[in-house]
Amino acid sequence: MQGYKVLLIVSYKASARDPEGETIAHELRSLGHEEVVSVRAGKAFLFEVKAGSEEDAIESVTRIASETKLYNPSVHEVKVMRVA
Amino acid sequence: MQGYKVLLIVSYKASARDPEGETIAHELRSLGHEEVVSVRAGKAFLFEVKAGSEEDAIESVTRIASETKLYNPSVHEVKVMRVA
Amino acid sequence: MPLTSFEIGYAQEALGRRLTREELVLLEAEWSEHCSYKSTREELKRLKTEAPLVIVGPGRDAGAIKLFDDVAIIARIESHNHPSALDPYNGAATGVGGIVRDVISLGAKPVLLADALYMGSGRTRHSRWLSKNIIRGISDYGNRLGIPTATGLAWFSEAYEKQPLINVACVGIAKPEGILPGSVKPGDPIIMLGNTTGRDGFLGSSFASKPLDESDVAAIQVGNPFIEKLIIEALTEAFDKKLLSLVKDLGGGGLGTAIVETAAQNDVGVVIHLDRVHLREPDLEPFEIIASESQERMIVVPRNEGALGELFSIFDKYGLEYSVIGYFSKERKVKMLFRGLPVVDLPVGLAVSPPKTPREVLGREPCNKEAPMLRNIDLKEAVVKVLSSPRVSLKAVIYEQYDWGVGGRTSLPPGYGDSAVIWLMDNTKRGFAVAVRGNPGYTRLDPFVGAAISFAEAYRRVASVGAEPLAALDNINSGNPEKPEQHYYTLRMIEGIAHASQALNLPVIGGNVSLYNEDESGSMIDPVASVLVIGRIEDVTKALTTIPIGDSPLVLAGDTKTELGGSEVQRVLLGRGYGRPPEFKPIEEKRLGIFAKEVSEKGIANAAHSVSLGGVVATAFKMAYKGGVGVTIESTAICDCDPVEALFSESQARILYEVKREKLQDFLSLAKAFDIKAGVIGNTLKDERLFRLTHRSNKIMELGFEDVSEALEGLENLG
Amino acid sequence: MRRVAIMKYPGTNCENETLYAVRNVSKLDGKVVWHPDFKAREWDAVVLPGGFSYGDYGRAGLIASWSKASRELLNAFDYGLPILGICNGFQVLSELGILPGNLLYNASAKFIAKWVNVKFHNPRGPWLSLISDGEVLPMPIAHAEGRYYIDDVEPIIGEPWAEYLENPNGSIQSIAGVSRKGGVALGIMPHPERATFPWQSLKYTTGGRRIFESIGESLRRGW
Ligand SMILES: Nc1ncnc2c1ncn2[C@@H]1O[C@H](COP(=O)(O)OP(=O)(O)O)[C@@H](O)[C@H]1O
Ligand SMILES: [Mg+2]
Repeated sequence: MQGYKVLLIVSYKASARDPEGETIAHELRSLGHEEVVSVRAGKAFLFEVKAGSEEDAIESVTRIASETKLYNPSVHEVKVMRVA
Repeated sequence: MQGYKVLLIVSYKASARDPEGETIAHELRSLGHEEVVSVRAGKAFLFEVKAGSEEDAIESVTRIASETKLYNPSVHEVKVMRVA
Repeated sequence: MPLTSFEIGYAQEALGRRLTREELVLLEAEWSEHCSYKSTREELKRLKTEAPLVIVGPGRDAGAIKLFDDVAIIARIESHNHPSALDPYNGAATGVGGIVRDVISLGAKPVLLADALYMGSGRTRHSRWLSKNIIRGISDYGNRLGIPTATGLAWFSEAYEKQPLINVACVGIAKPEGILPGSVKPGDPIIMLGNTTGRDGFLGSSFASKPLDESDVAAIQVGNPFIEKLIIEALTEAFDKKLLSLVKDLGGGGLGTAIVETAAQNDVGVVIHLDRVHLREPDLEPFEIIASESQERMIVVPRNEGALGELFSIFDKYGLEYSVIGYFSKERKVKMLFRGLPVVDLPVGLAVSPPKTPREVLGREPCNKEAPMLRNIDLKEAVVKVLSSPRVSLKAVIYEQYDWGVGGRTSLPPGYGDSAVIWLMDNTKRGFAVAVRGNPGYTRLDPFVGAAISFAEAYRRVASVGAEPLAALDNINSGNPEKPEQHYYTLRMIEGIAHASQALNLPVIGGNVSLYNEDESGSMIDPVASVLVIGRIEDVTKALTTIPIGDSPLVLAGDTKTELGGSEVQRVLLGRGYGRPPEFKPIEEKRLGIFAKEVSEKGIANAAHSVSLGGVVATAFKMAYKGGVGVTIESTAICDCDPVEALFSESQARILYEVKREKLQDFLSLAKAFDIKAGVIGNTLKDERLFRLTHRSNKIMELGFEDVSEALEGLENLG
Repeated sequence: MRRVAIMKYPGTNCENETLYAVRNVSKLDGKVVWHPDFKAREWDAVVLPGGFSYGDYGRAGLIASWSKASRELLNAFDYGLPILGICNGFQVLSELGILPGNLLYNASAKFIAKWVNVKFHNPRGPWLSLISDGEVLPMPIAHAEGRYYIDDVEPIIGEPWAEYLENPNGSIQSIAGVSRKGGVALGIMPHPERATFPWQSLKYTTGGRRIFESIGESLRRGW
């Protein structure tokens, strides 16, 4: 068993609104950062988990997040990824 | 100019502590998820920016984030990465 | 839910042609239970809605009364039950958003939020997840608006494990002459203000009019309190400058419903260009624009043409989006066009009059299964169990997440008084009091009496701080109207509210009915009526808190009978309620109310607490614990009966006072003058932090603060 | 009469009660000013009141610090205009670097609204002139991001500063408020404007009143 770092990102589904991201994008553009097309805001959870392999680590974070309701599948989308 | 997606993750430095992450890790372990070594909580901002290349996109998000203080180097850690 | 074939046939026959897709969608929303109240409309006529100080009764976005000659109160209550079951955070948050928009629609400044939450046991992960997110949703939205959430109630039971009930209310103030007439005339332009219209929240209101189904998630809406705050700011400025004649929230049913209702109320027609609405997704179809329930949108109508420019510059100042989407017309028709082509052309009258929906009711007398006797029980255990019931234990974990003090007006914050007392902050000491109550334990056993008691309890809580009750609002939460045995509860609760409003002589200025609260197996939640009462207080500095100071007599005002039906002690010891709820006693309540006002004006008591859940013992112990003082109680002084009955009886029309020692005689004579039974039942202590019960002077129980602190603070692990 | 600006950003919430206190307790000529219209030279003092500027999106106070009012504030700080930031106002001032340190998410990860006791150390300057050293004043807090953090507290406790008697949010050294320039620029998380009249508080204490009395007196005496 080894320690792996796994990043879990929870944000609203694309079909839902994202007041935080929309406000930030709007204010950034009005500050002159025209290159910003959009911002979606979300929560990031950086896990360190013990696992047998990278796949196992990702699998286990995905499972924990859904079992413990770190996100709500009816409104959120999640991304799970390995980080260095 | 093309649209690129760049992810910016802002979390507290270890010196500033991260009570939310600590609480979540603690709860998860007490629910039986012993494999969780630690959790760090933070904010994720998924940018879509217009740029000439991937490097430019990352560069521009990094610059915007630091100019506008989307993170504060005295208390935050930041990660910038390209996503698909 | 989709129109029935009978309803479609009815409409097509009236029109002599087929309905367009847009018309179908519009009627589907407009004729839904949520918007048309088709199952309860007739019964709701029984409520007392008139009184000299009522300015606006039920029917508009909110009701209004005169608080003082120069101050009006505007209020509204609404449920957000269905969305909150799937997305507790946004469901609760958008509930707050909607209720606030309703209140500003009358030209008011919102100054108070109240919430009545009926949530799961807290024993399953799912119910904890729901409660936590519901509370966070209200907190995040209400706090960002800068409106204090300063009173509420929180009930917990398995009946709400998956289907919580979220009732939220907003109270605003205005000058009586500042209340918007809400009238429009042909030719008036219609402006849509606020958020863009999108596919989110499509047909949410008909979704609230049928049993839950996971496939409805498309209706989930994310609230944007920041935009709403800007809308409040902009409209407040526009109200001050008298630029508006009508403001209406786009709530359930979206643009279509708001437009149709406004036209009907004003006896005019309307022409809308759907392609002028500012959109989130450019490819929205006309039927989607009509029915979208995107949040934070309103329609506003300027007072006159000349006001337009100034209005737009206010909206621009706050960075709000708006579009001029049409105008009111003479011909009493709802016309909607898309890129020049007509898509809706309906007589206004037809649009607001669904055909009668026959509903059957299965009359079922309250199930009066008598309770097993509760005598010779372990008193200590019973007391600790009652105090640790989440319904009874302290609620700080909830209200400390709410910004109860923003605005600087909160004179009695949550946890410190029977109602929230709000100071007007107008160089006087005037204010108002608000309490909201509901008891599903009673309504489950007897919906009529249970609803009347909710009314009485809210009334009493307003009175006990020293305010004069002036008006009420009610929120009925119940089951499926298509099932006769469930619809029975709905109708009986409405009758209970009607009876209480007549008997207590208090007008009902608004309300809300939420039906179809059943789970996927078709079983109904515990039905409940939340009642909110508003009262007037001349001098907020005289408002009585629930916090005793110690070393003073405890006096119970009101008569105690052996009424344990549906009580908390039954629930915690027997697992459920049995028998009949306590008697509803309107004459006693009214008398007690006037007495309570005198007590506060004369300044002869330190503290007052309406007696309810858990009876005298729970009420007294909670007061003492919060005040950090001990208490002793003699059970026979409450009632010469078995101590269990004396201590835990939930008889109505009772207030427990800590009376100023030197004013005891004055207090007792005043009670006598009012023909109110009142007697010293014990004392608060100064240095001993303990709870002691005696029966004929024999000690029957003693507990230290440390023995109950875990019980009373048990909710802490909920948040 | 001396003039006090009460700064309003989109999402500011506490401007009305702050104005009420400035007018009725400080007895000064207060006015709410929309942020882009703020010109420091027109005022004798400025208060940044509480609320959720720009929804607190990103981080409390962050987006407000992008406002063009910021240049005015930085300038005003340089020439010594009395500046008070309450709650969200404190967050804005710390984002601007006018006040040192950072306000992080509460240790409980929740919004907290409750009465606390606040002890004032080395009170000096226009906002604290009538408060004595070590005096404890009760006031409510209401914030989600109030956990004060700074690497080195030494420079802070040399200036006027405020301390929670019971730390509600995990602030380092229980810091509730900090100042610079001997208290000319002050930021506090608790809300004095909600503790200014006896009937705003259950215990009939008026812990916040002293701050409004101080600024009134200081300006009249010619700060
Ligand atoms: N959902 C809620 N929102 C706001 N305040 C609440 C809520 N639930 C309870 N409270 C407040 O908590 C306090 C205690 O509530 P409760 O235990 O129901 O009544 P009691 O006053 O009899 O102790 C009251 O001031 C009430 O207004
Ligand atoms: Mg509404």
